[in-house]
Amino acid sequence: MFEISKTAIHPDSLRRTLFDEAAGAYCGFEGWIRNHNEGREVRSLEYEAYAPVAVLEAQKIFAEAASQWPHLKAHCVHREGHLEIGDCAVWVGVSAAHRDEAFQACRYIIDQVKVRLPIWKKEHYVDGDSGWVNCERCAKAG
Amino acid sequence: MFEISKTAIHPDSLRRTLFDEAAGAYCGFEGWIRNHNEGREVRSLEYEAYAPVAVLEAQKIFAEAASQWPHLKAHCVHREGHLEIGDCAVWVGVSAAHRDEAFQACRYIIDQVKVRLPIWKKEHYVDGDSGWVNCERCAKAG
Amino acid sequence: MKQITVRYFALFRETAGIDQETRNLDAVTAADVFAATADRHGSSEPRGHCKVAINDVMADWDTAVEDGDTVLLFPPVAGG
Amino acid sequence: MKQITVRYFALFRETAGIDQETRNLDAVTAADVFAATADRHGSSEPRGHCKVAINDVMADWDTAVEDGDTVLLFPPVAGG
Repeated sequence: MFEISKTAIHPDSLRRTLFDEAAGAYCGFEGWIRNHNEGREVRSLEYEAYAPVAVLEAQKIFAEAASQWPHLKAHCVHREGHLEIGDCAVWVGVSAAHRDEAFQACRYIIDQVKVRLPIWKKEHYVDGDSGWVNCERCAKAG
Repeated sequence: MFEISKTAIHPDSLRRTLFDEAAGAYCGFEGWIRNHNEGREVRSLEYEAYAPVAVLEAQKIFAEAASQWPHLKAHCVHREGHLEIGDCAVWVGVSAAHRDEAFQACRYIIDQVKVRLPIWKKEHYVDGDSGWVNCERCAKAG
Repeated sequence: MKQITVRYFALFRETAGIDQETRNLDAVTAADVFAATADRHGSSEPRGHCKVAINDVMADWDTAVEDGDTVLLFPPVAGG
Repeated sequence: MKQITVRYFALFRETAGIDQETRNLDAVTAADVFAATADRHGSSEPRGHCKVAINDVMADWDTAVEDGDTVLLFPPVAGG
């Protein structure tokens, strides 16, 4: 399941939703706002998301993960709005029978979420400037 | 840092110790007691650990991770004693600048912890039987 | 001509100065809509950088647009 | 002969019925200690399955043992 949240993400209560008596492994990923990006000092950040399309695209990503690694439980929450250094911008949690599938599915989901969902971030720099950040794959494409 | 704990593991408060303004990624792994192993129904579990050697060996594992992925923060806690289905047996948390190193280091640490530390588990089965579990690598070797 | 509602997001919205508008466009594909609204979003080359959705469903740049469609123009995404 | 304190863990402790004992052994290496105490721990082949520590430091099976050493015999580990 995927959701866009306007309020702080609480990984501990979210991971409880993935408890399963048959699950032996849990892998969680969190993206935190760090104080630097591409050589510039970051003060804070603004996330914009278009939820109707983001939710549909996330459902496709989860279906892809489920077809590769059956029997896993997965969940992802992404923030929108204003975030400060240290805030959690995105959380992905996966529980599965064994650790190999938990790690792989968690990694797959965050990698796809980052490049496919209509979510944008604007960085506010310490020097007063600001700018929209291009995603990694787009930056490579030129 | 590594520790053996006689009481419940609380991942949420543990992960706070890894907060770092320069860290953009956190990867956490938890091993949960599941209700089955190698085709048998498990009721509960007993972990035995020999802490003096486990702590020394874990320090080596953390040093190996730090030499491969500099600038990361990592922490691991392993339970000893009696555990029930759903209990957290081991937690590994890693924070780093980027997600690639966080995932890789977390995976490296749990993989090594499982095969190198003097920790044993005795499973109590639903049918009343019980038995010590051999580690994965040992089982393959033998 | 087709009546198309065009929605601008993030950088495109800031550049356009508006969230959305309805225009009569001589457009066959989503790429045509992108080109015809360059005066608003200010970008010349969508492929490999930008994404598009039609009526809230992700689409390709060569997907056909119909009269009455809402076309969503997404600048390079940066989730996570 | 060397006076060696041998400690048994997990399955070995259960099989031996004791935590530890001090014995006079004709042993050059850790593997010799393992073989000489098979009557206690009940296992015949340590390599690839079991681990050994000497005086709380992980060792190899061909590490030499000295008079007064404490040798820790670890059955196959299963952390996590």
